[in-house]
Amino acid sequence: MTLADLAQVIAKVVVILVVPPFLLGVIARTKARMAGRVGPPLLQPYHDLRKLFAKDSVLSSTTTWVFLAGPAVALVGALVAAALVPVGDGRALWAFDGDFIALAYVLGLSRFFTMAAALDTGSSFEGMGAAREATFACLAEPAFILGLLAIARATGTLSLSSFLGPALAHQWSVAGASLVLVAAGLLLVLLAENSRIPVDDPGTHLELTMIHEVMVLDHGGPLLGVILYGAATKLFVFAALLVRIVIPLDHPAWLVWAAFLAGLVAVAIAIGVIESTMARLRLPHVPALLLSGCLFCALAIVLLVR
Amino acid sequence: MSSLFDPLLVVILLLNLFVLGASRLRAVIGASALQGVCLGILTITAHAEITLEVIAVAVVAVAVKAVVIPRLLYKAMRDVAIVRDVEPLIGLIPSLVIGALGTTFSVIFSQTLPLVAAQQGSLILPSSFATVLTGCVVLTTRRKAITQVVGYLILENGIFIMGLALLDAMPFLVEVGVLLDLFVAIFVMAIIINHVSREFASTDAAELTALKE
Amino acid sequence: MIGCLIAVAVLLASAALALLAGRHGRAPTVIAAVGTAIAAGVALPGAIDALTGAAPVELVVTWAPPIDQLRFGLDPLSAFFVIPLAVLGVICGIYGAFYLDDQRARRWLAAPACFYNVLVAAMLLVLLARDAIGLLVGWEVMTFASYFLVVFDHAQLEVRQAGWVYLVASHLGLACMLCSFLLLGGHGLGFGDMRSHPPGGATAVVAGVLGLVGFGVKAGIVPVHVWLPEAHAAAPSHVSALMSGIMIKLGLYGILRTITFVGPALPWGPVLLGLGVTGALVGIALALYQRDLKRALAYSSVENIGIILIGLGVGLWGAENDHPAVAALGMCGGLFHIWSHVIMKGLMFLGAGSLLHGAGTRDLEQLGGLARRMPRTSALLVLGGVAIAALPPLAGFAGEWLIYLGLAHGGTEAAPGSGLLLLFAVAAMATVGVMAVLCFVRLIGIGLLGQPRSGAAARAHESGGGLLGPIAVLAAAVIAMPFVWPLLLGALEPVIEQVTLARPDTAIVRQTLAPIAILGGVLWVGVGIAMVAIRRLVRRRRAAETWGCGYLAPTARMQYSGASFAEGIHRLLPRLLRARITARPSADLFPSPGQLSADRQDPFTRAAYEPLLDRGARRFGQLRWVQQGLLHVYILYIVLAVVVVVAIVSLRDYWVLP
Amino acid sequence: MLLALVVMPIVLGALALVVPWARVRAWLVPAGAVVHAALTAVVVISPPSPMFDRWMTLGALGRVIVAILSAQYLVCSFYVPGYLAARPERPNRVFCACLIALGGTMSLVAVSHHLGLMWVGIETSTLVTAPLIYFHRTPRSLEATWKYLLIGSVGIAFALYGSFFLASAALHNGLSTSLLFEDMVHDAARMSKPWLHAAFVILLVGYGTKIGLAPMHTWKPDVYGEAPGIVGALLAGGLTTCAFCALLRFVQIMNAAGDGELARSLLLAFGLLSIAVAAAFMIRQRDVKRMLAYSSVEHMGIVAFGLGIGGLGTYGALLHILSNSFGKGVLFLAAGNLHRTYGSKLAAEVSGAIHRVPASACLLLAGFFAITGSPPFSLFLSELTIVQAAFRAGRYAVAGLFLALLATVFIGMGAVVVRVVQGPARAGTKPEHEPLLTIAPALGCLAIVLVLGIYLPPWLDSALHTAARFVEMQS
Repeated sequence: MTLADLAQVIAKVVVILVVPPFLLGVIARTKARMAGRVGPPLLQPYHDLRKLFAKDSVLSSTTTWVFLAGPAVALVGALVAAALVPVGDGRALWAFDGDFIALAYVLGLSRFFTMAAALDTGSSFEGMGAAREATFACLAEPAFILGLLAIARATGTLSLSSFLGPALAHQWSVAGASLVLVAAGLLLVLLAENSRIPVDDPGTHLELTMIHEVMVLDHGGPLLGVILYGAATKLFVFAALLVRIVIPLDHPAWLVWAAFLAGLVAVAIAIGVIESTMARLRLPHVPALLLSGCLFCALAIVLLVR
Repeated sequence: MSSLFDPLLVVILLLNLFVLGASRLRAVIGASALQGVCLGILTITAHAEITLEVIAVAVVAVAVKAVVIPRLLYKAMRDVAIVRDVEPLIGLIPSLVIGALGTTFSVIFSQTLPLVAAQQGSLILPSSFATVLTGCVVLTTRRKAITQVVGYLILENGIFIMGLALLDAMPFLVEVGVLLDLFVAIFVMAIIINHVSREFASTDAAELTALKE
Repeated sequence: MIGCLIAVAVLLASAALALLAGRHGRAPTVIAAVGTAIAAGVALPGAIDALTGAAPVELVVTWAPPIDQLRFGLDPLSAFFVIPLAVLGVICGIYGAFYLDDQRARRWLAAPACFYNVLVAAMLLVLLARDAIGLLVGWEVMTFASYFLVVFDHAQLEVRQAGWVYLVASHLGLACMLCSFLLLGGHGLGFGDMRSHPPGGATAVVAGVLGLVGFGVKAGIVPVHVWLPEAHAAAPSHVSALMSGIMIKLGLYGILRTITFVGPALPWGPVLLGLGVTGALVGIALALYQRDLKRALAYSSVENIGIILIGLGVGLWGAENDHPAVAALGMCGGLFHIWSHVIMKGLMFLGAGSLLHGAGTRDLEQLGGLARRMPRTSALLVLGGVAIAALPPLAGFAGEWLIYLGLAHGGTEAAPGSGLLLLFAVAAMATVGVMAVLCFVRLIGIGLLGQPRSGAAARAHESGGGLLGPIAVLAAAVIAMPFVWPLLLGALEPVIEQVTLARPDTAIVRQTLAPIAILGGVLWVGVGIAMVAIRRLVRRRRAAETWGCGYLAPTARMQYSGASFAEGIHRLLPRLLRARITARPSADLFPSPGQLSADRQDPFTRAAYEPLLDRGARRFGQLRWVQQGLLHVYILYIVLAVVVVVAIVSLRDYWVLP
Repeated sequence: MLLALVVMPIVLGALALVVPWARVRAWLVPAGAVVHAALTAVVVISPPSPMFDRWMTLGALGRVIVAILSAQYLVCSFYVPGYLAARPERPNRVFCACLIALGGTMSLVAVSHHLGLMWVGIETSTLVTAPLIYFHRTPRSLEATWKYLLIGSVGIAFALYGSFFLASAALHNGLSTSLLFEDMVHDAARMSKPWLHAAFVILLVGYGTKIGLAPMHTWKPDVYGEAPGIVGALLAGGLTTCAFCALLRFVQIMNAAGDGELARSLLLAFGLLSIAVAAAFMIRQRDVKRMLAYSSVEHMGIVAFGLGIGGLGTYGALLHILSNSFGKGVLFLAAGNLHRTYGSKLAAEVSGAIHRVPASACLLLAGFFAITGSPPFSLFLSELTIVQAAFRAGRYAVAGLFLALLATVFIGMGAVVVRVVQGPARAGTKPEHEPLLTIAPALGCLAIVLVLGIYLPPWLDSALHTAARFVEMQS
């Protein structure tokens, strides 16, 4: 392992650990600008986190260790997932055949504990949130897997780092249409998994309409901080995937890095634009949206398998 | 094989039709008894040389079929004090028709079976089949328990006619055993009839339908 | 081999002893448990040898006619099932001794103790048998023993019905198996004869299908799974664990055997794959909204059988279309999942039993708040839940992972047609996986967490070591397995070779498993650190009520119920699979009491089997007019019989004879 | 020696008529059974020389049949004292006498090698059983007796008629008409075909009425439903066996005449019809004992089916006769106990028997599993052999139909048995005392079925095979 590689690894770790909250800041700023406000500083999320970690915590007398495990596992899951996605120069920290499936399951683990923690409080609102999260996940997951399978089939490889690379770049030239479909599908998945408009509204404070926010209603102080950080990381993961799908460059390194970071910001801005231009869907309509995501990816596969 | 043979069989056939047509119980029983007598005579006339064995079979047959069983039945009738009518499930005319058809069928069927020279053209088989069928008709279309017994008796008569055809083949013991069994069967039936009448206050077998699905 | 036969003898002897011990306190249950322990000790070494390369042995005992010969043997395929049977058998046996103990005053425990050992013995016999007769006999004894265990609480109507459904289903299954074997056994019913003289063409196909159906009933393959949820819910928990853990796997054993007899006459790969996908989707969909904890677990068994079938199916597909890598991955995945499901489902059912023991009900809506009152049981159940939702880093994941990769490899390399199907199978498995997460979050979150939903749950008490010990053992296995899988690979090779007739190259499997082991390690360490850190972060804490969003007096009844939790996904299910809900909302201005009831009966029973059987019974009922007690008519039947048959025969003679 | 087998019980029966003490009479039955069994053992082990110029001979078939009869009679007879002790109010003079005599008349069928004599045996056993059925002296039992007697007699009459046909079949080619089976088998090939065929059909229907093959089975549910359990056991286990012995003689003659094919197809048809009818009437059957009656019809059908398949099937059929006679013992005796305890035999009124009469309930359940051909009971072996024979013969369709019907029967019968045995006990039901004598015989039958299922002694097997070959004319 040469020094350059080591530098690369360190750089990636730093990016994974540092960048995510920044994306939240970008989104917030974008939304503010779209609304004609100045908006919070880009680094506001870091301040929020510091503040939250400094707080005392209030734990419900109903809760058990599961309540604490929720945030913990959520964060760990998100970080491990981040280690599996190609970052920076297009190689993940850790790549192996089928890692995209592993990624889905690791996120599944954190989902499991987030929902369990929500139910642990015995509050009907959090139960509601958990139920919605689970229900929508049932539709988002197949879309996610189908989308990545489409690319895997197209490139004939089974590891993110390898199929989000030059092979894919070639595919853009021959099967661009189906890859657009995949990108669209995965964008929908990103919005759903990170509880963004039009699926969910992180900004609202009306419990009945929320999904993710209401799930963590009872988590306060440091726990909430952990959750926010985990959520940001998860957003980072999906954003990174999307970026690598759209920009599958692999050399020169500096260009790839630049493109990657720029892409992340672009994704964040895109999310902000979507959030400020679209209204949140009524819950009964969300499944249709996610289902269409699945159909995009399925269609993409059908087109690619020829 | 005397000249008396076929006429007697014809008489038996006629008696069958009479049984099917008769509406009085006594008449039916009487007819069956008369058939028994005819069978007795047939037993003797059926054979060239008349041995003791033949005589014995004839005597026992007449005794059982023409004397003992009719008496039993008359007694049962008296004890039970039942209506003296036959009360068929289907009308007398239809049963007559069935009887006639049965007789024809018997004649046809007997043609399909090869016969030994001795029986060529004789009425033995047809009349046997016809009598058996008559017995069956009586068994299946007459309400009263007693009439069913009579029907059974006629059925046995038909079988007995068949037995005549092979009396040489049928050793004495079997013949008598057969008669004895017949007798015991009827005897037991008569006893049952009495019970039936006591339990059900009538011997209408069509009313014995407590046991069913 | 000999050891296994001795084990059978030991089990039967201990069963008899338990029966003789009769009412003497705990004697029967203890004797039975000891019997299972000894049997396991005797049986395991031989089985392990058979898996680690010892030549398969066959023992022929000349026996009384008309059987003439009893053939017993132990080859890798049998040994692969003997090992989990022995292990789970002894664990559940010990558990059962304590589980039934509180019934000692009211019930006669000799019977269940005896039947339990008979059941284990019969299953062992099924695995050892080397001819159809032995297998069928063992199979039927197994069915009856388990039936009597299922109807242990036959005072309750639903238990009786469950047992009855089970009995009928098994009997019909047995009929199919019998036909299949008789079709295959043209040259004798020994396995050797069947393998050496595979029938050709249609016979083979029919035999294969019949075998699939017959064994599939026991395995719980959709749509012949209907007995499974009923029986598993009704049975005492240690029996449910044994049945769901290993008995239904014997159905898979039978199917694999049938495959070795029928050979490639049937396209086994696609067939099993299709059945597997259907089973997995239907099973998990039905498990989602069950109200009875054990019913939900039973349906999850249906799902897992489906996943195993997917694995075996893709493996066989790979073997048929020479994709060695796919074959190895699929078969290994399927076989691994068999073992891990044995452990996980054992863990879940035993845990459910402990829950039932403590809280006295299986009804999800009556449980809740048990994580505080039964902390150990709850912790074990959470572990089991994570494992059986097939999440890393626990036992359930590895098997599915291999199957995923088998499918993915096949899907990316195969020709368009089958490739597309395999890729969609991956998507289906992904859906199943996330639905499983939902299902078990629901069971755990509603059943264990939150506030107690009933007085019974509020008064619940933790179970003793007798119950928790066996569960803990299984939990340890659940944790350890992902790390030992790579070591066990060698044991699978002979099994796979026996089924696919080709030595698999497990190199690719090994290298596929490696990252999973690492991932498991990473996750454990990460979560460990995170938990410690979090505990430090929340050192400065105070307790308060759960925030009611401004509502000041929240009660336990306001919690999200199991039904409401599943409601969202329930809407998305196809109508056939939904529960039948009859609602009478309060209509008028001043709300009157409303009503809502959900019939969660198995949709296949409701839609197909019950109507069918009812119609049949009614048809038969219409025949009763032939027997109305009229003597005349009865005699008429006889006369007609004579006349008609004589007529027929004489006409025949008239034509036939010269 | 053979004569003793027949005469001893009849004499003992006559003795029972004059014995004044009821208890002693009751005990005469097992006593007679023991003696009879001893005699049977002697003649079976060392077949004695024929008597009355070969009218009485113990052939390969007779040996098996008489052994089955005697053994089943022995086991069941011990039920009688216990049963009669439970019904002290009933006069048992005629009952015991007829019961004992029945043993003799049944053996007469088995040992007689003469057409007429065998017929006499069947007829007398019919007559002797009539009073047994009428034991309860209720209107229902009376009706049952009347129907039994009349239908039975009609059947018997046809049997006689058929015998005459057979005689004429022999007569018509000028053959000797000694009516001895040996001679007829010897001359069979040269008999007149039309007569022979007609004779076989009529005999099949006639003796089929005694066997209880559909559609001649109609008396069975009524009789088995109303007669005491022990009588049901002896009728379903013993008398049907005799009737089948009679039928087998004619099957043998047909085989000898080279018309085995015709005989087999007829038997197959009647067998399947019987199973189907039984299955139809077992579904949702309300009355436990009637259900057992239909089960008997079904098993007669199975035997007929086995004979209809022929070859290995004939062996299976004989084995099935053996197993069935004991299996029916278990069921009828257990059902009798339940009937006596609950005063009802309607499934609606009898439930939770396991709590009230555990032993009988378990016996009923075990008997159900045994009779439905579940391993490890011997009926499994016999039915398996029959099905296997059908498959070997390549008759997949009939075999499949056969299995489907058996499955239907299992469902129909099981539903009733399960409802009767299981279920909640009525409030305050204590396990009642069940006298050993009412349990042991059923247990004995069950044990025999179980043992034969696990280990069929080779000598028994070879005896059955000899009998089968004897019937099949392959010796």
